[in-house]
Amino acid sequence: MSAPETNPETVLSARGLVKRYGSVTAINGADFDLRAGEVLAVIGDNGAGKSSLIKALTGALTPDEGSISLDGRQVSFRNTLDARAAGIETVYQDLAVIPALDIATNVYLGRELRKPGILGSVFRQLDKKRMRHEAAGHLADLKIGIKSVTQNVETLSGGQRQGVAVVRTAAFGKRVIVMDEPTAALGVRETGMVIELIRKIRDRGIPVVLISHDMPNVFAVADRIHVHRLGRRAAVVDPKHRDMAEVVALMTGALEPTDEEKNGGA
Amino acid sequence: MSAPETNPETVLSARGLVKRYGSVTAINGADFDLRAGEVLAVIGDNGAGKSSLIKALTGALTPDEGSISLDGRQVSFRNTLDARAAGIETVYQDLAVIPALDIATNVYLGRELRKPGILGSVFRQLDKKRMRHEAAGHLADLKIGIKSVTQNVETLSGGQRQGVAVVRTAAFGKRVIVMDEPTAALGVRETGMVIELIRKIRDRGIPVVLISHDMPNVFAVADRIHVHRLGRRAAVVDPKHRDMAEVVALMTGALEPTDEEKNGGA
Amino acid sequence: GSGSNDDAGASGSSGEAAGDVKIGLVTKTDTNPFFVKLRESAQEAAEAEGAEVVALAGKFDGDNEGQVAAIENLVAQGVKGILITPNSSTGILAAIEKAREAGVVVIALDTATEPEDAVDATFATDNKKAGVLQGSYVKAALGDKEPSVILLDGTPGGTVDTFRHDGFLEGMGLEEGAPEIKGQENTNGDQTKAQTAMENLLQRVPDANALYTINEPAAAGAYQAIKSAGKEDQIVIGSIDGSCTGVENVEKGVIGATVMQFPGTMAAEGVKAVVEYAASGTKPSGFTDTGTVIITNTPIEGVDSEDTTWGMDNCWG
Amino acid sequence: MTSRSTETVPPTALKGARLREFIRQPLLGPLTALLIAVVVFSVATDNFLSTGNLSLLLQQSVVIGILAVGQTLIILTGGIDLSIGAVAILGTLVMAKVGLAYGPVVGLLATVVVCVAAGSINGVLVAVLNLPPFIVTLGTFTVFFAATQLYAGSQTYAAIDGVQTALGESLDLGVFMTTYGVLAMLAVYVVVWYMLTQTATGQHIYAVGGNPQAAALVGIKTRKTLFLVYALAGLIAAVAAWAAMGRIPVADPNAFQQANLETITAVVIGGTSLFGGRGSVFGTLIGMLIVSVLRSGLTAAGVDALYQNIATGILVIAAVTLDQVARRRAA
Amino acid sequence: MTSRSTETVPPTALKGARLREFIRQPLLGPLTALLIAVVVFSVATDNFLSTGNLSLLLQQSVVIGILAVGQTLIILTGGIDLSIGAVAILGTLVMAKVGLAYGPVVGLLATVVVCVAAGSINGVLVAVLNLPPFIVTLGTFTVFFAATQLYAGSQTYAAIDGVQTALGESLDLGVFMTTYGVLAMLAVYVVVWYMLTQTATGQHIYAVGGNPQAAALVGIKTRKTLFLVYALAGLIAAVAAWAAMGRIPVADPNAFQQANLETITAVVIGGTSLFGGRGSVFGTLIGMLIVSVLRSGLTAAGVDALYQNIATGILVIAAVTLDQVARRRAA
Ligand SMILES: Nc1ncnc2c1ncn2[C@@H]1O[C@H](COP(=O)(O)OP(=O)(O)OP(=O)(O)O)[C@@H](O)[C@H]1O
Ligand SMILES: Nc1ncnc2c1ncn2[C@@H]1O[C@H](COP(=O)(O)OP(=O)(O)OP(=O)(O)O)[C@@H](O)[C@H]1O
Ligand SMILES: [Mg+2]
Ligand SMILES: [Mg+2]
Repeated sequence: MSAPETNPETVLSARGLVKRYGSVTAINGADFDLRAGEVLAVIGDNGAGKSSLIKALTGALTPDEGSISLDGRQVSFRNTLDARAAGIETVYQDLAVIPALDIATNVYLGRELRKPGILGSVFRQLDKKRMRHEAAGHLADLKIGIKSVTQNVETLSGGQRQGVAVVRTAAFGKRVIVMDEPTAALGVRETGMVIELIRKIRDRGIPVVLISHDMPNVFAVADRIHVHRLGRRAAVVDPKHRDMAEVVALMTGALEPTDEEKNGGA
Repeated sequence: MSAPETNPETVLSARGLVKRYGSVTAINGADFDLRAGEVLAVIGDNGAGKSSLIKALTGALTPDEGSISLDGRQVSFRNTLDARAAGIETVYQDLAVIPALDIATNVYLGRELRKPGILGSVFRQLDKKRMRHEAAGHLADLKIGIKSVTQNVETLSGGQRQGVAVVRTAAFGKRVIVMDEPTAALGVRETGMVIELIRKIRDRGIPVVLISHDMPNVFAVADRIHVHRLGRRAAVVDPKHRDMAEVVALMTGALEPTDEEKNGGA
Repeated sequence: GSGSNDDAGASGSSGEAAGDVKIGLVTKTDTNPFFVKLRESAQEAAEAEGAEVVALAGKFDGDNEGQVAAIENLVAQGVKGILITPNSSTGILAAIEKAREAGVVVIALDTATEPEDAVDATFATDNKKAGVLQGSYVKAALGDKEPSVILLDGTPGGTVDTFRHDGFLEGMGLEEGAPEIKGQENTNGDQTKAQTAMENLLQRVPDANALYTINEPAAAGAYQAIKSAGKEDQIVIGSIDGSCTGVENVEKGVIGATVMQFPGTMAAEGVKAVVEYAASGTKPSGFTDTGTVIITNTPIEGVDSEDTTWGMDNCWG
Repeated sequence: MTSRSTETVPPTALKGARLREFIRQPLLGPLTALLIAVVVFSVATDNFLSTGNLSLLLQQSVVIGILAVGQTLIILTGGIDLSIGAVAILGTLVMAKVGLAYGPVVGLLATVVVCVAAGSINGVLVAVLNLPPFIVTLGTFTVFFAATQLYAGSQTYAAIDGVQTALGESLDLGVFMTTYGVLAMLAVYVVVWYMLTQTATGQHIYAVGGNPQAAALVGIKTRKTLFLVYALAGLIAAVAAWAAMGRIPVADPNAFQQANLETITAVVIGGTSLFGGRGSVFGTLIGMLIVSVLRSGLTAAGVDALYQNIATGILVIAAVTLDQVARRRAA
Repeated sequence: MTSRSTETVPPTALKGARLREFIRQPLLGPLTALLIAVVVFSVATDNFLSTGNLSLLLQQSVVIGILAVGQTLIILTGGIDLSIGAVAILGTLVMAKVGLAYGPVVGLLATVVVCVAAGSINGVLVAVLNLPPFIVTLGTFTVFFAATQLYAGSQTYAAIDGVQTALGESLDLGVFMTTYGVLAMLAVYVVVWYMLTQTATGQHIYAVGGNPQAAALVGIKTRKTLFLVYALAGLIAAVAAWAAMGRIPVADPNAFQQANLETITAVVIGGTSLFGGRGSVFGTLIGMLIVSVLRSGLTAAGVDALYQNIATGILVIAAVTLDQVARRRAA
C-alpha cells in the first residue's frame, strides 16, 4: 500500500481504506482513483463494500485506516458537511430524503434560496416560489411524472423519490458527483434520462462516480470501471477492452485481472 | 368495465380498481389477471401506479372502487393479514423489514416456529435455533453474502436487505407470490439467483407476479407481461410475440397495443 | 454533612453524651418556607445542644413512600429521635411503629397523627383553633353584613386543611353546606392556582364579601384577582400562617388578618425533647399547642390580636 | 449557489400551493374540536361567552401559552423538554432578586441571560453529548428546581412594580379588555411561525426531527440546529417568566409545577407528532386554547373540581379522536 | 407452516449467538454506571454497603420496580404510559375497600379486574382508535386519579392484615433479610423477560415498536399486540398495588404521584429507546437500581434533600452519558 499518488489528473483518491464493524470488515484495504472529467463506474456483488467505500470518501463514515486525497492534497472529512464544502455531492443508496417535507424543500435542503433585498438579508425569508419553480424545472428534465413539487416526498413512488435525490445532487455538485445506484428504482425511460444527465455533467467537466448493478448502462456511460470485491478494489478495467461477461467474471472472482488492471488500470 | 371473469384458470383478478389521493389518482380503473402457474410481469413507468395496484391486490390499501376476485370468488381484504390468510405473500417495494431485529427474526416474523413439546405448546417458547438454521439455509441459496443471521437487518447492505425480504416471501407463499422490484438493489449474480428462484416457485405450481424495470430479466422469466400506464392496464403482451423495444414503446405510449392486447391478451 | 461519626445502632439505652445525638427531621416536602423554617430552627437548636440534625423530606405533599423511606433510612443510620411532619395518611404509622420499636423516639411536628398516640409526642399548632380565630375575625369584620363566603381550600382530605376549614366555619357560625357559602375551590395552597380559582369564582359570585384562605400564598393570589376585579374594599380576607411575607401583606392591606403559628418553637421543643431523652431516657408525651395569634392592623373589639410590628418580630421565613 | 438553467418549466402545480400547505398542516381537527367546545359551553352556560370570561381565559393562558411555543420547537426536533417550567420559574426569581438589588431593567436582562444559559445547558447535553432529551431535561429539571429553591431560600419575592409587571398591564381594545401579556404571547407565536415556515432554520428543524440521519447526510448542521432550538426555548422561557411576573407579581419557587405536562398536552392536542418532524405552532395555540376552554367552560358550568378533572380528561381524548377522524377524512 | 427444504446449511454463525445477543442489548453502559455508583458510595460512606441498607434499598424499590416493567413494555411499542401510577393507586383502594366488604381474597381479585380493565381502556384508545399514547394516558391518568379520589372520598383505608399485606412479609435468606415483595418484583422481571425474548408475542412487541407500518405489512396483528401490552401493563399495575399494600399497609389516593416519571426514568436510563423497538427489561431493572442507589447512597452520606436532588439530577445524566460512550465504543 503506497502513499496516495499525486497524479495531476487524479481528482479524488484513496489508499488502504479499512472499516470494521465488530467482526464484519466492510472495507478491507480499498484503493480508489477518480480522474478529472471521467465517469468512473464502481461495480461489485451485494455486500462487496461499495456503499461503505463511497461513504468513507464522502465523509459519511470515518475509516479506521487509510488516507484520502482531493486534488493531490490529503483530506480528512469529519462529516458530509466537510465533503460538500469541498464540492463533493452524493446520492446515497438510502436516498437521504425527509419524507414529511415537500419535494422542493427536499431539493434545496441545506442551501435554501432567500428572497432578494431586505426580506432575504435581514428577515432571512425563503424564496419558496423560486425554489419550487426551479425544482420543478429540474424534475421535469427527468420526466419521472411528478405532478407537484409541493407534494410531500412520502407520497412519491419509489422511482420518483430516487429522482428527487438525483436532481438534488446533479444541481449542486461542483467538484465531484457521486451516485450510489441512482437508477435502481427507475424505469427504462427514466434510467435513460439519468444516464443522459450523467453525460451532461461530465461534459460540464465534473467527474462522476456511478455505482450500479446495471451492466448495459455501466458500459454505455463509463470511461473506466472500478471492480470491487470482498471489501477492496480488485481491478480497474477499460470498458473498451473488456466485455460484460468478462467484467462480471472479474466481479465474482471467476477471472483474474491483468497486473495493470490490478494496479488501477492505465 | 365488465364483472370479474370467472375464467377457471384465473387465480387472482381485478376489475376497475380506482384509488385517489386528493388530486392524485394513483390507480385509475385498472384491470388485472393472474393465471394459474404463470409468471406475470408488471411493467410501467415510474409513478404509473404499479405499487399501488399491488398494494390494492394484497390488502395493503383499500381501493375506492372496483372488485377483486381470488379463484373466481370475490374477495375484499381489509388488511394484509387477510391476504396472507388467503395465501398471498408479497415483497413490498419498501421491503417491510424491522431494522432493529435480526435477520432470522425478520424472516420468521408473524409465523415464528415454536419448540416441540411442552416448551412450545404451553410455554410458547420460540425455537430460535431452528429458525436461525433454516433462515441461514434459505439465504445461503441466494448467495448474497450474509455472514450471520443474528445480525440486525439495519447492518445489512441495500441488496442484502432486499434478499431477506425475498427469502421471506418465497418461503411462505402458498397461493400467490407477489414481488415488487425484488432485484432493484441486487447485483448481477444475485439477480440471477432471484430469477432462478422465481422459476422454481412457478415450477412448484405457484403463480408469481413480478414487478420490474429490468427488461432483459422480465423477458427471461415472464410468461405474460402486463403493461401499466397512467394508472391502468394498457395491455397484456406475450413476450414471444413482442420484443423489448416494442414493449418499451407500449409502456411509454409510443406504440398502440392490438385490440387483443388491450383486452388482456390471449 | 456530618462531622460526628456515630456507628452506634439504634439502642434504647440512655445516658450517652449529647454530642453523639443524631436527630432525624422528616418534612412533607423540602420546598415550603414553613418546612425550611422548621429545618433551620431544628439545626440551630441542635447546634446549641451539641446534637446533629439530618433533614429528609417527601418529594411531594402526600408522598408516603418518601416519608416511610426516610424513616427507615434514618433508623438504619442510628438516630436517637425523629421529628416528623406526617402526611395526613395513616400510611406511615407502621414505619413509625417500627422506628419506636427500635428505640427511636418519634415526635410529630405541626400535624398530629391519627390516632394521636401513634407518636410519643406532638408539638403543633392547634389548627382547629387557628381556623376558629380566622373565622371569628372575619365574622366580626363583616359586622352585620349578610355573609357571602368563598372558601379557598388546600388539598381535599388533608388533616390540617380539614381542621382549618372546619374551624373557620365554626368561627363564622356556619354549618358545612350553608347557603352563605357561595363558592369553594381547592388551591393546594398555591398562589397561582388561588389566583386562577378566585378569578373564576368572582365571575360566578360577584357579590362575595368574605374569603377563607388555607394559607397566605392563597390569600395573596386571591387578592390579585380581587384587585383586578376592583373589589378590594368589598371582601374581607382571612388567612393562616404568620410567614414574614404574610405579615407584610397584612401591613400592605392585602390580607385583613392572619393567624400566626410558630414553627420555630415546634422544632426547638422537638430537638430539646430528643436530647433530653438521649440524656435521661425520659420520653416526651402528649399534645403541646405551640400557640396561635391573630395579626392585624385593624383590630376589632372582642377579638384579641397583635399588630404587624409585633408580627414582623415573630414571623418565620 | 449553482443551479442548472431552467428553460423547461412545467405549467403545473405552483398555484394553490399556499392553501394546500395550510390544509396539509392538519389543523382542521383541532380547530373543529375548539369550535365545538366553544359552541357547547356558550349554549350550556350563561356567562362562558361573556367578554369578561373570554378575556380572563386568555390571560390565564398566557404563561403556558408562551412556554408551549418553546415546547413545540423542541418536540418538532423529536425531543421533549421537562425543564421548561423550571427554567421560567428560575427566571422569575432572578428577575425579582436581581431586580431588587440592581433595578428592574438589569433584573430583566439577567433573566434573559440565565434562561438562555439554562436552555443552552440542555442544548449542549442533547446536541453535543447526544443524550436522550427526556433524561437530560428531567435531570436539569431537578437541578434547576432545586437551585431555584436554594437561591430563593424557599421564599417568595414580590415584584417591583413597573417594568417587571409591564406585561400584566391592561389594554382596552374597546370591545375587549386584555393585557400586554396576551399580545406578547401572540407575538411569540407569530415570530416562531415565521421562523418555522419562512426561513431555512425552520425547515432544518423539521428535517432534523423528521429524519436525523438523512438531515445530516444532506448537509444540515444537525447539532447546531438542535442547540439553537434548546437555547431558543430558554429565551422563550424568559419571556414566559416576564409574563408570569405580570400576571402574578410574585416570584414563587413553587409555581408552575405542571407547566411541562400542560405544554406537552397543548402541543400534542395541536397535532404535532411526539416523534418529531410534523406539526405546527398554530396547532399548539389551538391545542392550548382547547384545554383552557374546557377548564373555563366547566368552571362556568359550576362543575366540581374532581368531576372537572374527569371531564377534562375525557374531553381531551375526545378532541384528539376528532382530530384523528378529520385526518383520515383528509387522507 | 411451509418451508423449503434446507440441504445447504452454512457452517457459520450459529455459535456465540447467545452471547452476542446479550451484548447487543446494550446493558453494558447502565451496568457500569451501577457498579461505579455502588463502589463510590461503599467507599464514601460507612453504612451504605451494610446488608441492612441494601435490603432496605430493594424493599423501597419494589413498587416502582414492578411498575417500570409495565412501562418498559409500553415504551418498547413506541408508546408511553402516564397513567400507570394512577392505575396502581386505584388498585390499592379497590383492594382495601372491596376487601373490607367481601374479604381480602375477593378484594385482590377485584384489584386485578379493575387494573386490567383500566389498562384495557388505554389499550382500546391506543390500539383501536389509534390515538397518541401520551394524550390517552394523560387523559386517563386524570380520570383514574379523580375517580380514585371520589371512590375513596379522599380518605385513606387501612389494609386488613394477611393476604393483602402478604408481599410485605419478611423473608430471612440467612445473610440477607428481604420481603416476598422483592421476590415478586424479580419474578415479574423474569416472566416479562421470557415473554419478550423467548416468545413470538415478544418479538411482535419489538416489531410494532420498531416499524409499525412494516410490522403490519408482514402480517403482525399490530392492534392486538398493542392492546395486549396495555392490558398487561394493567395486570402488572395490579401486582404493584399488591406489593404497595405490603409495603405501606394503607390505601392512600394521594400516593405514588411521581410513579410515572420515576418509571420512565428507570426505563430510559436502562437504555430503552423512547422511540420504541429497542431495549430490554433488565436494562430497566438496572436503571431503577441506579436511581435507588443514588438516593440511598446520598442519604447515607448525609446529604440534605435539596442537594440530593441536584446530585441525583446530575448523576442520572452522567449515567446516561456513560451509557452513550460505552455504546459508541461497542459500535
Ligand atoms: N453498521 C454496520 N454494522 C455491521 N455491518 C455493516 C454495517 N454497515 C455495513 N455493514 C456490512 O458491510 C458489508 C458491506 O456493505 P455495503 O453496504 O458497503 O455493501 P455494498 O457493496 O454497497 O452492497 P449493495 O450492492 O447490496 O448495496 C455488508 O456485509 C454489510 O452487512
Ligand atoms: N399516499 C399517497 N399520497 C399521494 N400520492 C400518492 C400516495 N401514494 C402514491 N401516490 C402517487 O401515486 C402514483 C403512483 O405511485 P406508485 O408507487 O404506485 O407508482 P409505481 O408505478 O410503483 O412507481 P415506481 O416504479 O417508481 O415504484 C405516484 O404519482 C405517487 O406520487
Ligand atoms: Mg450499497
Ligand atoms: Mg413502485
